[in-house]
Amino acid sequence: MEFFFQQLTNGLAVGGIYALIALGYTMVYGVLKLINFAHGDLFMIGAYLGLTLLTALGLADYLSPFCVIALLAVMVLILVAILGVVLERVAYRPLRQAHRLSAVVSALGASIFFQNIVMLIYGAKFQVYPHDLMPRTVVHIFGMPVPLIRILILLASVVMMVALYTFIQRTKVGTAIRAAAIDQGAARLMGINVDRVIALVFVIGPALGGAAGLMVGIYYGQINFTMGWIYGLKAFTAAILGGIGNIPGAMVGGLMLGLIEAFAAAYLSVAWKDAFAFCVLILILIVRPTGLLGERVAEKV
Amino acid sequence: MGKRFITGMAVVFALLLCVQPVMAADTIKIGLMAPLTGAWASEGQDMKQIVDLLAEELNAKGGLLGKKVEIISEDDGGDPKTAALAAQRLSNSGVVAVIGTYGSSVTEASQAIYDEAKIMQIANGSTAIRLSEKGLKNFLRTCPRDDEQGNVAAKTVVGMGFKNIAILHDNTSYAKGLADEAKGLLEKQPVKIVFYDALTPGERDYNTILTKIKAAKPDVVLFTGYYPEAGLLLRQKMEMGWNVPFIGGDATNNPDLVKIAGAKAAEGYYFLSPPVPQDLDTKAAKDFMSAFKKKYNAEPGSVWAVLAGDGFNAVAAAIKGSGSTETAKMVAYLKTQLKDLPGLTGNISFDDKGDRVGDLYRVYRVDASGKFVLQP
Amino acid sequence: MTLLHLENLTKRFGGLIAVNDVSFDVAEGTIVGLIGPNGAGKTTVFNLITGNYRADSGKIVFDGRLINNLPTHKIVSLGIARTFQTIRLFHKLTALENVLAGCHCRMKSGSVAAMFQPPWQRAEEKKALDKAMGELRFVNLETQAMNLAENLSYGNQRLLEVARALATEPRLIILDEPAGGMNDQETAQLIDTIRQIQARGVTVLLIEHDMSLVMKACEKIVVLENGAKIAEGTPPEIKANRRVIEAYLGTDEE
Amino acid sequence: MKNKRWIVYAAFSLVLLTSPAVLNRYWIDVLNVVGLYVMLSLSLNIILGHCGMFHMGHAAFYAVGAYTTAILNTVYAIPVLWLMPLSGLLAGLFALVIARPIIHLRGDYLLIVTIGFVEIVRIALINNVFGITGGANGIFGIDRPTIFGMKISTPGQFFYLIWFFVAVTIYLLRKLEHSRFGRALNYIREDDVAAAGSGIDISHYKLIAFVIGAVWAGFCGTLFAAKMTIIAPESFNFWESVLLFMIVLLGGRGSIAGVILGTFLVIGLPELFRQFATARMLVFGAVMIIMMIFRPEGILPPPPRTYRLDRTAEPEEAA
Repeated sequence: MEFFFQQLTNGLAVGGIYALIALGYTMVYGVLKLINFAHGDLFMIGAYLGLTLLTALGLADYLSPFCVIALLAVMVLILVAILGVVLERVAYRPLRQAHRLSAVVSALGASIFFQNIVMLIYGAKFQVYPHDLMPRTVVHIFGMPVPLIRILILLASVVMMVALYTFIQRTKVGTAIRAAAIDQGAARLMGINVDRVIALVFVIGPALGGAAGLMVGIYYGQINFTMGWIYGLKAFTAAILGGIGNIPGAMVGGLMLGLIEAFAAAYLSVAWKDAFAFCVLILILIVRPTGLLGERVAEKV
Repeated sequence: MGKRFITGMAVVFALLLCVQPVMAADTIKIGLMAPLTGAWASEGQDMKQIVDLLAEELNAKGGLLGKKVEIISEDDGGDPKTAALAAQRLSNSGVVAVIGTYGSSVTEASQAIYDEAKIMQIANGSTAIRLSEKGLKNFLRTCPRDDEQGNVAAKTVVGMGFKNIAILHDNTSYAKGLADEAKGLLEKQPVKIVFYDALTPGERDYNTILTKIKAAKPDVVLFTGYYPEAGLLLRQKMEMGWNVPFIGGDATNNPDLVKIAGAKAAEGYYFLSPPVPQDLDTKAAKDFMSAFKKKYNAEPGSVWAVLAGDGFNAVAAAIKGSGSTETAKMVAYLKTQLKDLPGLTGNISFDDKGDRVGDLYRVYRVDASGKFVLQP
Repeated sequence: MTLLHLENLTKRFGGLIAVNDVSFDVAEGTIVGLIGPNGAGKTTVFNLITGNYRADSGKIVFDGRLINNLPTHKIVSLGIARTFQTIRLFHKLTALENVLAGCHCRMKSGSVAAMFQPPWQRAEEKKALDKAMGELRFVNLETQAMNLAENLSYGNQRLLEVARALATEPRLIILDEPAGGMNDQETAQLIDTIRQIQARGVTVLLIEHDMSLVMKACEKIVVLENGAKIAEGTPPEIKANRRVIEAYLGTDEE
Repeated sequence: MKNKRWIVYAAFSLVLLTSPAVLNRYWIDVLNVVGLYVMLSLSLNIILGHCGMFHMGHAAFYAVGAYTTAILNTVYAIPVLWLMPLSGLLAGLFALVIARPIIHLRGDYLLIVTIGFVEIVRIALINNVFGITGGANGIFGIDRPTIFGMKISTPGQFFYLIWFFVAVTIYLLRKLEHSRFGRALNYIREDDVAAAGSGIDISHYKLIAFVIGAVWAGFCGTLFAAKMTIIAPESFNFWESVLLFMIVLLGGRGSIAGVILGTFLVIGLPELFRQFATARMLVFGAVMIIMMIFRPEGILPPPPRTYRLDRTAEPEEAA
């Protein structure tokens, strides 16, 4: 039983990160119907920027760990958001009227570009966050040791998800985003500045990705330029699993994917866990073609 | 649209023609095939740095046979298909020998091409047994084979008195080969293999696997994969509060291992590896270390990249020793006449199959400050 | 003789009853109109007949055969063709190819025949081509054959949809607001075309808001309101029906 | 105008066919790889370009073909080229089985499912499924093909073998495009509801498109195995599928000429950019974005089909 709970927390920790990246995917997808394949790389850049700022500013020397992380998070969020907006301007906006898949190729191009530019700047070697950045506190839940940072990561994911959801559902800007997601043309006629909405989405989505990158950097320590591709694919899977375009769906999908992987590894085979996760995904989509929480869109004839 | 098609094609062809390599005859060209991009870019770029440095030094001393040495490096992307193209490209660039490459399947994709072009190939990181069992005359390698390391690993584990052993690999050709070798040998010993499975390289969170291994209650874990994962495993193992000893293969012999794991988590980690220049008392090794530090202001990374350097040394010795750049003469010299060439990883000799001779493997332990200490 | 028979047809979307216990018959060779205020469930009835939606209960019988649960393409090959309220042409393809789509279900050649093109396949292609051109001529669009569908005028796009439907060699053609977006002259021509379709022996069922068209063209009219049938009869009967007038004009009590 | 186009194609073919005489082995081999990818991309083009299904797992079918050839050749010593039909057939069968339950999925959901399949296949290959795939090592020692007793081994010989199959592919797929079948796929791509309303059995055609694409990918697998003599799982990863996906979109969905040109660019450019060394993929990524921005519908979108009409004069094509 302890084994089960241990694996449960393992799965939740991994799933929390997936969920956080999936949120960004889902935001962009919801409004633009674009699979932003460069999203994983923005996540990776977030991790690198965090490390660069940390070492360049030497914050850790005179601030408490939590202040450092908060400060870092703010800076990384802003920088990655700027990058996201630039990405949208350069690579996606010219393709807004084109076929959906044209923008996907552009996104893949951007992904290759980001990976390689990071490799050229930082080198191909693994980069490492300082180990003493976070106090390695372990708390005991029902007698089970759980590193505090894991709880914090999961908490951060949930908080961001809830904040985002509230923002989208309750605020005027959120309403504008939802309107643009349903029908850009109609939204424009209602006086919504769709360009601004899209820019905003490209602020929020990448910023969330960047935050996830920073978390991964701080928690796991080791980062490299190809990590965006792997996490990106997992997060995309998670977003689809939950129903892409749906914010709680991204959260549910992320956590579920993490749990599926953990339990597949724990009770079946570690080597086959990804294959198993994909099998579950396929089965779920066969039964629910638009994901767990995705709306079933009846084709209007 | 016809016009557009032809313009497009014309542009492509024009570009193709512009970049044809220009041949020059006054240098001795040596090829380096390395993963300069892709997942193993870090290793490949180290390989290039080291070989470039050695070539520079050699040229400063007057080169070979009165000519300067020129290194022509090609990216194999760490992928067999790209490697086949890189091999064709090198075969056409007039190189007398090729150093490389890293992954076994990548090397394999290039072997036939060099063989047909009659170019000597000295691989540096490809440890799969079969590479030298095919009877290819012009293939050699500076790295030891999986069976040798498997043997050493099994002996070490048994020698340390462990009874319940967990084996973890990462499903790469190299790690799986080593894990299989070790498993096969250990099964004949009075020990029990309590866990055997593979992790997925490139991930960050291995808690799930560690939890599972822990439940199998081993007294030692043999991890045959690479340093990025080894570092994470050590670090997450410590965070779990689990104190089982880890033994790794030579793919974990990289200073970055300690950087990733942290000195505290890495302390007590054992691994097997050919000696790195840092640990050798020979002049060749010491000179190399100081030159490398001077030029790149860093320590060389993995032992594999250093073995590419030894590949270069072997090529240079072959040309000097046989007084020729003919493949047959160079290969014959390396396989029959060369004895104990002082290299960066100890003395170099080759057997008839082109494999490196000698007990290369040493056992290392990471000490409290994160240094790799050669065990007696 | 009854060609199409609807019996107690019901369709719900969540809590909303879009079609409520609707029954009516369409006799072979006639032109029947289906009218009603917006949201009355007319298009839903069409979608049920053509298999785009599945009925929750009730029967749809075409030529003596129950077609409730058949997929759309089967229904088309049995002889029911349709046009769409919001024009659904293949915009990036030529007008000719749009009509060829209709010929599809009367052809046989598959992928292998396509690659090796035996004589029978070529003969079939030629026949289809002739037929498609014939249907384009029928709706006076033969000069537009090689133009992309998206470049046609709105009225012509509607006609192209009719031609595509006719190319399936239907026994019943279902037109969903065929005059929508047409001017008076085009509408007059459309009535002509609908009569010609009838003259070819094809039964016509249509939804239309243009009352003058419906009254002029149809022999029988079925009126829906809130998903339920409220009247059925000849144009003069419908014109005189109190419930229909209330449905269209609203009652004082509301 | 139509004649002019044929002159261009004939001239291009002539240049291509004579190129081994002037190119060195490296560039011939680049052309060989391009040839293989042309065939692969054209097979994906049926699914993605013509039928409009978002399929990002084509490497899975390619892998089935390559492994079929490799296993049967190395174990039973069956000549490589004889295995081509069987490899195609098995790949097609595999496609039939996996595509049946997922064919109704829309757009991006289909995309992730196909990615899922290619990953499952790769993981299965790496884990040495059924003990026959050789795990991460893959399978080595595949025979070179022989034709009439002549062993095909040099890049030049492979050039003609591969491009012969490319030519056959182009010929057959062109016919396929200009047929009831090809049109049906386009109708489905443009508007599946209207296609069904015109009497087209959508899921049947989608499935057949998948199977034909897979059969062709299986053929390519045989050629690939014969060319490389060693195959390993990493040759069939997700990235390979992405590459094919990009080729079709970059070249122009549903356009044979476009897909060929797209292959030359996507496979050829990284080779050209070798002079940028470690920056070559960076340049490649940037070029990708730029090309898409300037030609969002692909470099050579397909021209409308032309038909010989009896009574009207032969219509001019619109492009």
